[in-house]
Amino acid sequence: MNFAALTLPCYITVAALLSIGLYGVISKSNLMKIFISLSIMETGVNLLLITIGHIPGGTAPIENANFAKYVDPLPQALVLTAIVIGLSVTALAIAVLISYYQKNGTLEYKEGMKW
Amino acid sequence: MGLHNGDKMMRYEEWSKLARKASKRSLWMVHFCTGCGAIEMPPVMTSRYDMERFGIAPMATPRQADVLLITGYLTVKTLRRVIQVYEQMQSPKYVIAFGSCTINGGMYWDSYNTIKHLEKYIPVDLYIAGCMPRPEGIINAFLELMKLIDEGKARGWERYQKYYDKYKENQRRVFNFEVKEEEKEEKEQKREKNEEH
Amino acid sequence: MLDIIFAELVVAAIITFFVREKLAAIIAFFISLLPLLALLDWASNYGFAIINLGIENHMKIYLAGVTLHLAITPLSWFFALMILPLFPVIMLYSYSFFKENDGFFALMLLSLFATFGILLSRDMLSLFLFWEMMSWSSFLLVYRSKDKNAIMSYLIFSVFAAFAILFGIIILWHENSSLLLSDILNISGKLGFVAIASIITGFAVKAVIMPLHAWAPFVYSKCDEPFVAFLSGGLSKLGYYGIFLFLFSLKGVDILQNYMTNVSWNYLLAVFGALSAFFATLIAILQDDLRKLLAYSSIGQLGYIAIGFGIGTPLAITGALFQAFNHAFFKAILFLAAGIVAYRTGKWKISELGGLAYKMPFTFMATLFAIFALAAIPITSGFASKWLLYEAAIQQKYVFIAPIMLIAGVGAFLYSFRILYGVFLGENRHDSVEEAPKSMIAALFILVLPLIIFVVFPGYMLDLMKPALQAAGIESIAHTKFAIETSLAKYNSIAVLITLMVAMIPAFVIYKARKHRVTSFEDNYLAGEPYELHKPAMHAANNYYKPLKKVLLPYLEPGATYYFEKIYNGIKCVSNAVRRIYTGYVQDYAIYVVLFLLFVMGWLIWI
Amino acid sequence: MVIHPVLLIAIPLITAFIIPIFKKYGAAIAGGAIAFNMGYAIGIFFHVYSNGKIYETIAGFNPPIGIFLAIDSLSALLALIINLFAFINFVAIGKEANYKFSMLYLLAIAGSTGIVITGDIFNMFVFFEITAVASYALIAGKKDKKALEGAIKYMVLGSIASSFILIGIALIYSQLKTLNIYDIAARIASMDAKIKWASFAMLLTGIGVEAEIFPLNGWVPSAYQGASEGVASLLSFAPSKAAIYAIARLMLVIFPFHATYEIALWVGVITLLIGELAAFMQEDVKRMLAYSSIGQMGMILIAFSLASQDLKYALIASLFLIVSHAASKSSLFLLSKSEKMHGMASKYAGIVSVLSLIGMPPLAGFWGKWYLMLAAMDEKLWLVIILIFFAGIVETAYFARYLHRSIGNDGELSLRYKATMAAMASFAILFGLLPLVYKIASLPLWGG
Amino acid sequence: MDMIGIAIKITILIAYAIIGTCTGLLFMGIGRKIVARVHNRVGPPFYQNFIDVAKLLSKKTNISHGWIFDLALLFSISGILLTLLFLPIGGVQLLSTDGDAFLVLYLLAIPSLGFALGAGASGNPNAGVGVMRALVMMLSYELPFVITLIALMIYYDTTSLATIVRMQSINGIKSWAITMPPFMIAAFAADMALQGMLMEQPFDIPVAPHEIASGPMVEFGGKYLGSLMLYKAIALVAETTLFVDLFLGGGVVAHGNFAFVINFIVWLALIFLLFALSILIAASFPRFRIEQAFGFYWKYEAIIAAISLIWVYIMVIK
Repeated sequence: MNFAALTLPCYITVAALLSIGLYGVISKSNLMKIFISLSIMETGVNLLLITIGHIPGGTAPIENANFAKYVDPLPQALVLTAIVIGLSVTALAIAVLISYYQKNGTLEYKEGMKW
Repeated sequence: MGLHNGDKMMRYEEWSKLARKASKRSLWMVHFCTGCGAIEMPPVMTSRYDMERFGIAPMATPRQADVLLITGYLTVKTLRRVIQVYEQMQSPKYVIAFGSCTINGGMYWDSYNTIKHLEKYIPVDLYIAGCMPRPEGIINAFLELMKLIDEGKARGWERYQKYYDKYKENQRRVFNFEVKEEEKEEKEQKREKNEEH
Repeated sequence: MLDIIFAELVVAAIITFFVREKLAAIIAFFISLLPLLALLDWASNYGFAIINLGIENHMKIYLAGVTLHLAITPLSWFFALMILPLFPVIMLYSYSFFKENDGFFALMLLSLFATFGILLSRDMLSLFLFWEMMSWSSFLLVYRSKDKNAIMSYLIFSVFAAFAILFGIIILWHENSSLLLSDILNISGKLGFVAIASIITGFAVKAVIMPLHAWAPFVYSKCDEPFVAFLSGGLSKLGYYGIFLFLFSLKGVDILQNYMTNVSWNYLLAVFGALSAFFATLIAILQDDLRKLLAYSSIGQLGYIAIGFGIGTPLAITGALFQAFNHAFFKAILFLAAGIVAYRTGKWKISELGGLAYKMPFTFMATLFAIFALAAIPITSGFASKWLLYEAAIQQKYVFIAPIMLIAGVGAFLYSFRILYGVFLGENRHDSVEEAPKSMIAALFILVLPLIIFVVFPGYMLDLMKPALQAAGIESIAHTKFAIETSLAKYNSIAVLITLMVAMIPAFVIYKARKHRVTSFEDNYLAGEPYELHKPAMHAANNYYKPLKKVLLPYLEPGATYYFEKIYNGIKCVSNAVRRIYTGYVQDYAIYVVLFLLFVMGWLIWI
Repeated sequence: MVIHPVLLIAIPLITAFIIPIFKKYGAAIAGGAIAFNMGYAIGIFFHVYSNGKIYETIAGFNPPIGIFLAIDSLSALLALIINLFAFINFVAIGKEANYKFSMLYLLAIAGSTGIVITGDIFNMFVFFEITAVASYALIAGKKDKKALEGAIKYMVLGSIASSFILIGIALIYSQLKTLNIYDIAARIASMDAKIKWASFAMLLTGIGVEAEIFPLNGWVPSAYQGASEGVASLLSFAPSKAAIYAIARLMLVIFPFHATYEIALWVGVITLLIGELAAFMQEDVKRMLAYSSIGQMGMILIAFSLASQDLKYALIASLFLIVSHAASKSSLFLLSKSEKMHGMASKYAGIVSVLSLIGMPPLAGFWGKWYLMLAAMDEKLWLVIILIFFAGIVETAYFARYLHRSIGNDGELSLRYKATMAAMASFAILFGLLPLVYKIASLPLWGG
Repeated sequence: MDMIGIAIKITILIAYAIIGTCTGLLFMGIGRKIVARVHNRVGPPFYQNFIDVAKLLSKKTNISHGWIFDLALLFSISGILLTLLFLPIGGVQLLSTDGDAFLVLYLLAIPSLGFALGAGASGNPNAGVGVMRALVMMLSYELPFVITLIALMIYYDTTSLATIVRMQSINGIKSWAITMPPFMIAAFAADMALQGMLMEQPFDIPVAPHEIASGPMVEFGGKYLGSLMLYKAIALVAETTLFVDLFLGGGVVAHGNFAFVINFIVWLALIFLLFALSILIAASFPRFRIEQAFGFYWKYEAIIAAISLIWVYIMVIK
């Protein structure tokens, strides 16, 4: 396993997704948009995991007759876990945002506690 | 504040002769300078007449003084102070009254507010007549007082002790002081307590 | 025996926390006598001979994985003799001082525990441990005052002192790989210098040497008097114990001198001592709060001890120890007496007090004795100590320190008289005040005793400190029972006292020759004015040294407290700037995260 | 005694999911579970104390393939602290804990304990997420503006952090094809340098957000300020301690290099300074305590970074600091419910906590500072020593102010609440007097 | 020492106490005469002060303000006698070998403190103010005085007055300290300090009769005032003797049998000269304010004294 085996487009996508996500978090003031950006970041990370586990030409890691070359199954398992976690975080975030909206009447982030 | 009295009068004769001599040559005076006669005091003290050659020195407080020099008229207000100063002096003590005002009121004889006869309120040993007397008169009075002391005749302070109640009554009268019975008793007790040794 | 005493102290501290105040005082009184018994036991077993207990005689305590070594030495014996008697006296005094038991006695017993521990420590860790126990147990007593300045300044300065000592200790530990005090000698050079200097600085905080004194006026003026009596009388001596221990017993002087031979570091200590003696005295003169006055006076008097240690000759050290001993007692008396005054009248301002001498004659007498000792009047032992210090300064030809010491001695007259006049003499302002309770009076007069004993026999005091000095390699100065002799002059206490007695005869003859009459206070010469008219203006104690104030205040105005406040405000500004980092915007925080990531990556990958 | 460390995670986790069924008795059940966990943690602690390390494999797979739990002295102590204080804290919270709260509380405990005892890096990530999600919910549970804001800040930063952790794990996995910490540690040298450092940076940043290191701790003041007292107290001893433990594993086991040590050391020093200075001017008590926590975490980080240089004193120091900080800070956070300290127990708790944090012997905080000094002295880090002293004085100053401000009698805290505070503070004394921490720190660590 | 020796010594002590008292009173009388002559007056007879004391002690009434007030009488006389006996007088060592200059300085404080106690006990505000002024004056003049004292001490490397006198008297007048340039400066500063010590004008601020009714003495009369006059008389002798001992070799010019007679006369002459000088200054100057006096001593005088001290220090170091 080495660098050369990695597929370049995937990495570019990963970098793009992460950058977009971070940019969104940093630049947006609408909380909903921030959390969407966070989801985008997560997607990027998940893609990274998949890409790492990917072997060019490998099949899905399902036990069958000719499984001479299959992709690493562990990252996929990890991604599944990560997706679940991401989902729960997003769900919780939305719940919190609803409360936030009810209290403040807006989803724009206002400075509150500081210094 | 009647402190100086004594039913048993101390007798001046018991003093030794030396004490009298010393006392006579060292008359320290406190001068009560509210009257106009005070202007005569500086010449007496300074080089023209120089009373220090007789051992007479001005003192700042009655505790240190032997002679109370009253320079001129007294009002009701100042009389109270004079009496207090006199009572704070330590016996043997002498009073020299200065000028006509202290004898009979002088030019203020018809004032409602001045004291005409000082003798009524405190025992005066010596008067200096005149309105106002010259410094020579003052020096002369001191010399006279010395003579009286030497002869044992200057005993105004004993008189004040002996007739304390009378003096007090006179004083009260002039101060329009209504004396209640209890207060009188109180004073009496205080006097007994502070009786001289 | 020691472990039993330690255990009893802790147990008693816990018990006294819960019982009623009178019972607590009684328990505390008897328990605080125990360490004194231990001292006597040691003295009777070993005499005053120089016995440096071997390592096998150490008592060991195991605590959180470390071992503490404890043993008694001549030096700690002498200092214990100085400090420990204060405790039973304070307990006796507090028997009637406190209305309710809110932990005072328990904390005092803890302080006693820590004091005893400090004096017995034979390794640096246990010294530091007990030192800090002392710090916090005394802090809790300060905490009872509920005064912001007192609490903050005491805690901050204590911790500063602790860190300074800790810094020195870890350097010594690192260089010697041992914490035992007996191993400290193997250090030299820059590190040794830094270590010793830092430790001395740390102890100087508790020894209230200017400019590290800034906490003392606040604390001394706000806490309970019995505690302040210990603070000024006892705790400051522990600071000097530390300085003595590290400078002389452990030869820190040589370490300092070996590093830089052309600078006299000792002299620096003496200069700081002289400055605190001088300035504290001048400030004390201008105070109106009785406790603040005593606080500054404490600083000034303790400065003399620093001068003595700074001069560092046997003569000076003897004088300094003597002064420390005297100060422990007379300053305790003064603070306790101030406590009595407040206990009876509830007032602290000198200008509001007055005329208590005839109401509380015994308190007045004890105070008078203490003030004689403070002002070094040769009828108390206060003179001998100051005399030794003056002699030492002249012997060393310290032309800067000697005049300052002497003029500070004169300044002491000024503020002593302010106490006497403002509080005890002058106008009688308190008609219904009574003499203090018997236990308080007894406490005061117990403390007066040593001042009298050691003026008659100053030689005994030198005998007492001889083992401590010899253990530190300092020769003791020539003396007999009554006389002390130096290379410069001789002081014979008995000649002074007997001549005074004889000279009293003519005075007494004059006094008795003529009878006198006692007059009332109202009968005062006020240019003939009646007393009633002058009543509010009768007492001259208000703004007493006004002319002096006018002259001196411009020079004293920006005091050490001012600069410490500046530092404090500087940190406040930095703090305000720093917390702007937390802008409150989550976006900014996200930027920080990314920047941090890039920073770490950059550091690791490219550097 | 049968030692199954997995129970430490399993019991609270299972209980958490049972609770919604018994809504009414939820809190009681949770209490029972936490009490059991505490007892079990104590048992495990003393087992490790006397017998050494414990390993347990899960579901029969042996490492490096299977997931396994490993408990050495460090983990045992942290597990003990987390569960012990969790129980006391839960008692203090008392009736405020409804079944939802109890569930989340149990999850947070399970997650924190999991981080501490797991031997698998991805497992650690999962536990991090469990802890974090539970914490978000707990903070937001107070449902006022401040709480929500704190929760949102925590969530945003936490999500970024989880992404970074995952990237870090992914990078390591891409090179070594393993997630077992042992395995990674053994083969770390074979990694490509750049990826090694990149993964370290990612992991440090990710875990650092939870471990409150500067400048990743933007959420800390707001979250602590917004959360209720019980939650703030929980945050101060469970997730942050677990996270700092994770960094310690990172430093001590996976990346024991000089470069990482230097980074961690200076980040720790800066965190310490910034935290203490920011706390200096703080008017709000909880916010001040939060900043103070940041400072303390910086100090712990310094201790761990020194420990990675194989200095035994540093490890002892870090453990003492953790114990002291957990005991004191949680007690002080509970105390922040009332403006003033009133009554003996609460005064005692407040003063002892403050004294321990300042470093007064013989409390635990003193030993932490003492051994930290010794360790720093061994490395001749003069600047660090002086900065720690400076920070200590700043800390003293604001705690002194705090102590002065909390004099008074006008508060109302129940006796149980005060007793729990006092119990927490007592551990600062207990650990300071007993040689437990000293002894356990000298046992060998796993992977070390 | 045998009994006869002790008896002789006691006799000498008593003799010196009486001589000191009489000399003081005599000098005060002569001082008044001198002032009078300066004022172009005749003045009182020279024995006037004996009369004054006799009169005061024979007063019939003596008013006290309580037992603390009485301490003034007891301490002032006993303290000042004590001080006098610890000074070398005309080269005669009474008790001065048992103490030194510091002891003398502090012994001087005993009568002052007793006096101040009595004044304070009277409760008179004037007395309080007077004592305050006296104490501030003390603080003022002590600074130049102690600096010159220390200059002498480090030069002779002793603190003992007896030794200072002995070393100055080795060659008679030639070895007096005042013959050396630094000590001339010092002597000037010390003489100004002496002016303050004697409370003569321009430094009679504490007793200022016209401002505060003679200050501390305001409530003193009769035997109390008499004892204070005695105290002042002895203090005059003691303080001038201290100066003579320090700078003028204690008045010692001759050695050998019966030399003490000559020395005694020289001592008497010297203290009289000092006192006369101080009286002449007093007669020709008005009174300072207290701040002015403080400034005078702490600025100019202290600098003058410090110059002499530094000079001496450099001499000694070389």
